[in-house]
Amino acid sequence: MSAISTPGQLDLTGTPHAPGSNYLNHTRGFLSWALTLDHKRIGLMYMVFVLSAFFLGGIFAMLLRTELIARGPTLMATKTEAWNLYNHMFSLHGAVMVFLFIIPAVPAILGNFVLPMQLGAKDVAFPRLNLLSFYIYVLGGLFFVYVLLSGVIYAYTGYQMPGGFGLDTGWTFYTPYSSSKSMSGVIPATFGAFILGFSSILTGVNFLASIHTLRPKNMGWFDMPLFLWGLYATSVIQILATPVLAITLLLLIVERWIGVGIFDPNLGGDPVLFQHFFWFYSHPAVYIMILPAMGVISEIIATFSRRHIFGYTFIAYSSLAIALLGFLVWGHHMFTSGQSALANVLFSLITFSVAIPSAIKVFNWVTTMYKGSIHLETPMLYAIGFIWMFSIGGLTGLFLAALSVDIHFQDTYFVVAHFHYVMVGSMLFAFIGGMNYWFPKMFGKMYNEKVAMFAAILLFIGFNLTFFIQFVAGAHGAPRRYAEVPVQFVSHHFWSTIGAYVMGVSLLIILLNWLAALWNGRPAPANPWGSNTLEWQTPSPPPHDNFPTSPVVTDPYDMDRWRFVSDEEGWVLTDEAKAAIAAGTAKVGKAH
Amino acid sequence: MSRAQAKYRELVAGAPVETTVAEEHGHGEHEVHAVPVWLLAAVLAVLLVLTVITVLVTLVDLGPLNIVVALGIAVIKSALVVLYFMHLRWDSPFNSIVLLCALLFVAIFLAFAMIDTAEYRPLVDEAVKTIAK
Amino acid sequence: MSTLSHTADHAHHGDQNHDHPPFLAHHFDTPEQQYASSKLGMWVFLGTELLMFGGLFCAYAVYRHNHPEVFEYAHTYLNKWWGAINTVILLVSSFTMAWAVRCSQLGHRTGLCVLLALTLLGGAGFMGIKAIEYSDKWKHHLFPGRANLFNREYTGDHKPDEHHAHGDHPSPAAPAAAAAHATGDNHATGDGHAAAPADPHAGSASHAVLPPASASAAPARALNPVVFVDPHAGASDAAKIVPTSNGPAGLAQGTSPKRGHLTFADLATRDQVRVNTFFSIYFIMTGLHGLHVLVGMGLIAWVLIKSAAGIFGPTYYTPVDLVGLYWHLVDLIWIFLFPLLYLIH
Amino acid sequence: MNMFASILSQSRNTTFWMPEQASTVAGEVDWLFYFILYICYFFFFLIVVLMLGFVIKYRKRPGVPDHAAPAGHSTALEMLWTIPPTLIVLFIAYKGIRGYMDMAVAPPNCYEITVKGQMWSWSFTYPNGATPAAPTPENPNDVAIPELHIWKDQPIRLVLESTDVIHSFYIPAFRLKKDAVPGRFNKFWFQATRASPKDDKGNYIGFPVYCAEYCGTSHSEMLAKVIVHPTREDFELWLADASKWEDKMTYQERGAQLWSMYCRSCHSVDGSANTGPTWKNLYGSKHSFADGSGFPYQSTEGWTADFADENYIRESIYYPQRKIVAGYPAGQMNSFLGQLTEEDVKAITWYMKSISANYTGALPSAPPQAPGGQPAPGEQPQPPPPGDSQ
Repeated sequence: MSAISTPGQLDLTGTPHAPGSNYLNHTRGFLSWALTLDHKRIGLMYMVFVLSAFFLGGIFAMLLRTELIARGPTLMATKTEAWNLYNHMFSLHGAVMVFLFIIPAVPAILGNFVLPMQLGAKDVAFPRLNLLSFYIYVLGGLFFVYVLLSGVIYAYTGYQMPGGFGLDTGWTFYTPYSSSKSMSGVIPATFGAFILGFSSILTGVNFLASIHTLRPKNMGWFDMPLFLWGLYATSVIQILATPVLAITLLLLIVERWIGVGIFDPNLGGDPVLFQHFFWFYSHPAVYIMILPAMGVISEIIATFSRRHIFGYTFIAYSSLAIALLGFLVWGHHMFTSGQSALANVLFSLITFSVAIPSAIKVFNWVTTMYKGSIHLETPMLYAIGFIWMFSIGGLTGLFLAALSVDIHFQDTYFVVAHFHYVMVGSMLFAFIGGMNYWFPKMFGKMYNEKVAMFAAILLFIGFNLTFFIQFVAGAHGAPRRYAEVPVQFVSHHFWSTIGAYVMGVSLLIILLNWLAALWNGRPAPANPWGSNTLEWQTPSPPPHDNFPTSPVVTDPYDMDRWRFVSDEEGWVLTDEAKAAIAAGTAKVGKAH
Repeated sequence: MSRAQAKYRELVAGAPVETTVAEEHGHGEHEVHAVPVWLLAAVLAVLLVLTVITVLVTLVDLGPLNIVVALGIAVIKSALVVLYFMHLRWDSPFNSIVLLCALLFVAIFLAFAMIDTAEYRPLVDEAVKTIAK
Repeated sequence: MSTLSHTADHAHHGDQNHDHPPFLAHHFDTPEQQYASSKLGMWVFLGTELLMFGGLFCAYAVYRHNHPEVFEYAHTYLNKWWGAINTVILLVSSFTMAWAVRCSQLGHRTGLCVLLALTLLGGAGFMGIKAIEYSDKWKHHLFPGRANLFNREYTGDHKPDEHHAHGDHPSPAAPAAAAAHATGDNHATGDGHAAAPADPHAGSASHAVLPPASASAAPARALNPVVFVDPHAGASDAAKIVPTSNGPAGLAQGTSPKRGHLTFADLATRDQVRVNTFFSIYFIMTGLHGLHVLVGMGLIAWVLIKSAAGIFGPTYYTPVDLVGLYWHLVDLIWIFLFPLLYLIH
Repeated sequence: MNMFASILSQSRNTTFWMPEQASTVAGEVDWLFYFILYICYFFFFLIVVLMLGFVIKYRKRPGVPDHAAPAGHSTALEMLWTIPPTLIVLFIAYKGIRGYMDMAVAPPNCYEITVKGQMWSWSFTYPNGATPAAPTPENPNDVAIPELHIWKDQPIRLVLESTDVIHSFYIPAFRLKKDAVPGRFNKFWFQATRASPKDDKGNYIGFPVYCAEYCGTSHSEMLAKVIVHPTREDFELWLADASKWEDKMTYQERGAQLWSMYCRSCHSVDGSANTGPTWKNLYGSKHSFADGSGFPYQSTEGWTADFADENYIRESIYYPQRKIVAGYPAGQMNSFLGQLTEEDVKAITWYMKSISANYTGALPSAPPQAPGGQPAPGEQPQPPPPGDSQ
């Protein structure tokens, strides 16, 4: 790890202290990582665990898609076994992906690593809380490991571990199936999700407090990078929604355990009330997944178009608007549940309002590219892919918000395709794009650009093959969560499964490419992309305290301050920018 | 000094000077606001009186107003606790926003869930009456 | 476009901060910044707590709105005087906590320690009374969930209405008398249940338990698997569900609940099987609240130990302040729980 | 590539996007669907063409210095892509709500059918009180698919109930779906506009019905069909015939039918493992119970069973939680009290006998004389099976 010696990238006042020392190597040993309070190290530890969860969820996805490749039992000998396997796989896939991957991925990995540096700060506001939330995350993850193991043990030995085996309720845990019928490990799984919720809450508290109190004096709210706006809006949702998930899951646990009768109709309870409880969290959770991803895309598009982001304030406000409106629309998951007509109408109307801020963002991104100077490097490919995916995912949301059309589409593959376009297509593309964007900063190494671009294109093809056809199947009425493929949908599912395999292969290539870069990538310059946010004003990888010299706060999208020198040196400040710093006249202020 | 602080000064005029200790650290913006004991005690007294009223009022049947009165008193009590015991009156306004936001979202959650369950209640009652025949 | 100073102030290095006090974390520039961050973080955390309890209040509100008689009947099993005493205890401990914060701000070490100890004592008192109440419910099989006396699957030998909390029925008895009753003859000390004269309808003063032998209807009831109770069913059917201690009157449908004197018999049959849910809600709400009290007591003890070392003063009292906020939140929630659970009428 | 061909070439009345239309609301739903679809096409192609156009036109060319335009912001432009989309979505919302109100408000003269969902089958009860059996599938290993019969141009109201978990009754051709939630009656109505076509043999081809709310292991086999008769007369003929299905069967045939309607999702009849014990050789067996006890079994009802006999089977159907067979979890089975009559239970018992090696006696050879009649009270179990092979 020697990137700090890359010369010339920062011609600022002061010199880096202890050359060669960075956050990866300034202390050594297991405990220096396990007990670290450094947000960058915590981010990397999150990365290891979150990517492991992603890998696991991906395996589940491959298994369930394989089960659907043809009619009849595919992976198992008998129908009952095959159906049970499928039901467990889709439930675990959903639960692991949602709670352990999508929700923490961008905030906990990229947010943790980047947020303090974009603020020019040394750490998040509460570093101990940050480490605690990491360990809470690991603890919650262990419960899911337990659920998985109990399922495997039951399948092979027939031994039932305490709490049930596997998970076959779907990630939504609808009562009364989850509370009184399912024999699977509902209690360990929901308790795991309950714990993960606290990890999410603590991260939200930490980020919100950091953005409020650690901003430099001369960085106003509207001088912040849009990634921070995305994280801020995400934190607001995490803080306001996640506690309700916690109490919901707690009530579900006691309902199943001792039968308290709040959700169980046999005891006078109301199963639809559970859906209100669940979706009050879980719909805003969708925006926990997508808002930070949108922030990443704003950064990437501005950087690689070499152009100031268009309509900064509109993008910033639209993040907040999405966060707040996202709380008022949960009932659109319940249009067919027997929810009252009044609630249906209200929720449908409000749901449409979320479309507007989302549309504003997309148009602003596209307009940013207009008359830019577009560098088609890997992160930019992902950003383009993101806009494609998000356009499809967002626009198909219109069908599902329209009350009469949604009655037809509810719980079909149309919904499955829609939310995969948003949560996987968009969010995953933003996440991998962001990983590629900040990878040089994290590890001080450059990955193989050609391989990365090839994998990006392959992932794009695989994804669209997998999920676009599901819109067609869903429109024709293919119900979701069906272990047996209805006859008329056999070919849809066949191609969808092929697409899933393509996705799997491309994700493996991406992972191997990163590992290869860690092994023998060329050293990364401090600013390989020419971005003007503060984290690029420090060596790659950064020193323990983030900045050897105080970074200069300017408009985060003032790309003209940087010029490209060479692959080795990356982008350096222009002479004008240096002169402005020396003269104390570097531009600060409104980003638009 | 903010307006709230100024009002507070008026309120405690005559109280010992120790209520405000200027920070020697930093940029001198931060001051310690120690709430005088008499004010805390007064708040406690009001809270206790309100508690007694809450209990006594159950002896009178006000019909549908029962719950309104009970919750009204609870809201007043909690407001006193928040404003004085929790210092929110003199605190950063953003902390008040945080609290109000939390309450607002609780209200949204409650309102939607209750409107909806009340609306579909007849379907449930019908089932309870009919099933098991 | 301003062109003022432009380096990130707090990016300075730890090594430059000669005046960094020991309590100031390296990534903060000033104690004010650290204090404001901590306070904001605490308020945000309190907001999440409110939302979490908000979920429970929502469950409560929906259930009470749908089954008002159930609540009106079941709450008579709670002793409102214990609830009132606990309210007073928590309010007083909140006061001592607020005073303790003041002492820490002014650097009054002794006062701080004494007041924190008093607060801790208040918490212990609260939990003690809660334990009395819980053990009383336990004794009478008013458990949460399936084991509850009112649950369809209940197999024990207790009966509705055989035990009433004291003083909850408006009666000529003066509140003071009832209060005396509550303190003097409480359930934890009262081991004389079995010995007390068995009069299930005796009203507020009696809390006797019928001898098990009289519970002959219990087995048939426990075995009845019918999902819904038919209010129009004949007496013999309903008897499987409803303990017969009330006689035929226990099956009266459409009897309008007599306010304040609601007995099990007054409930519609379909509501009788829902009474257990009140206790579930009661136990979950007060249980979660009690858990918060315990956590708060732990935090106060921790702050007390640090206070004794004398590290708090005008420049640094954040932990006391934050623990205080947490303690007041616990108080806040109880302020709502008390009328909602104990004072239904 | 017949895999693609089958996606593209849909049957007569379907399009690439939507299935056939067979109800009064389908046209309105499809209109809105296509309206939104064209809006989506427009915006998607606008965004993608612009984006890709910009990527090509403004891409960084080697050797040419960066040439980005200065910071941009245009309130007019922001308004342009805020206000028209707002108007469009408001219009869509309005149309969606209008369409929904048409679905929600039933006309007064509805014909009401009760739909009962349970894990994992549907059953339909008509106003005459009959619950017709599902047609026996040609292949005995296939799931019997129950049929909902209605007739064309008649408003039908379905009352949905569930005995266990949430199910959802979904008819794609009608564009309708509603959850069957335990503890309540959800209702919806429709009016079919197209009679079901017939196949070569003259049998109706029904419109498919799916369970659309995940409900456990065999969720994907919880299927049904809607048969739309062309006229009311045709429907009444069918109903009169179908209402008497029990009369035409021997006890064991009727028991087999009931098994496939209510029991097959948990109890196999070929010995294979499932949620509950298999029925093969169950009658006359002497299994042990989860609490460690076994036969002879003294019931609280006052009788004693030396083996799994009539009384024991009846109790297991009406009060399934009293005794749990060893190796199976408690709480899985709901009581069928009130759902299966004593006569039904008798039929099921005969069916169990017919598939048990422990029973070697004779089986009824003709339908019982007094169908639906109450059994004589206190009917004694059959003589113990010879051999008592367990």
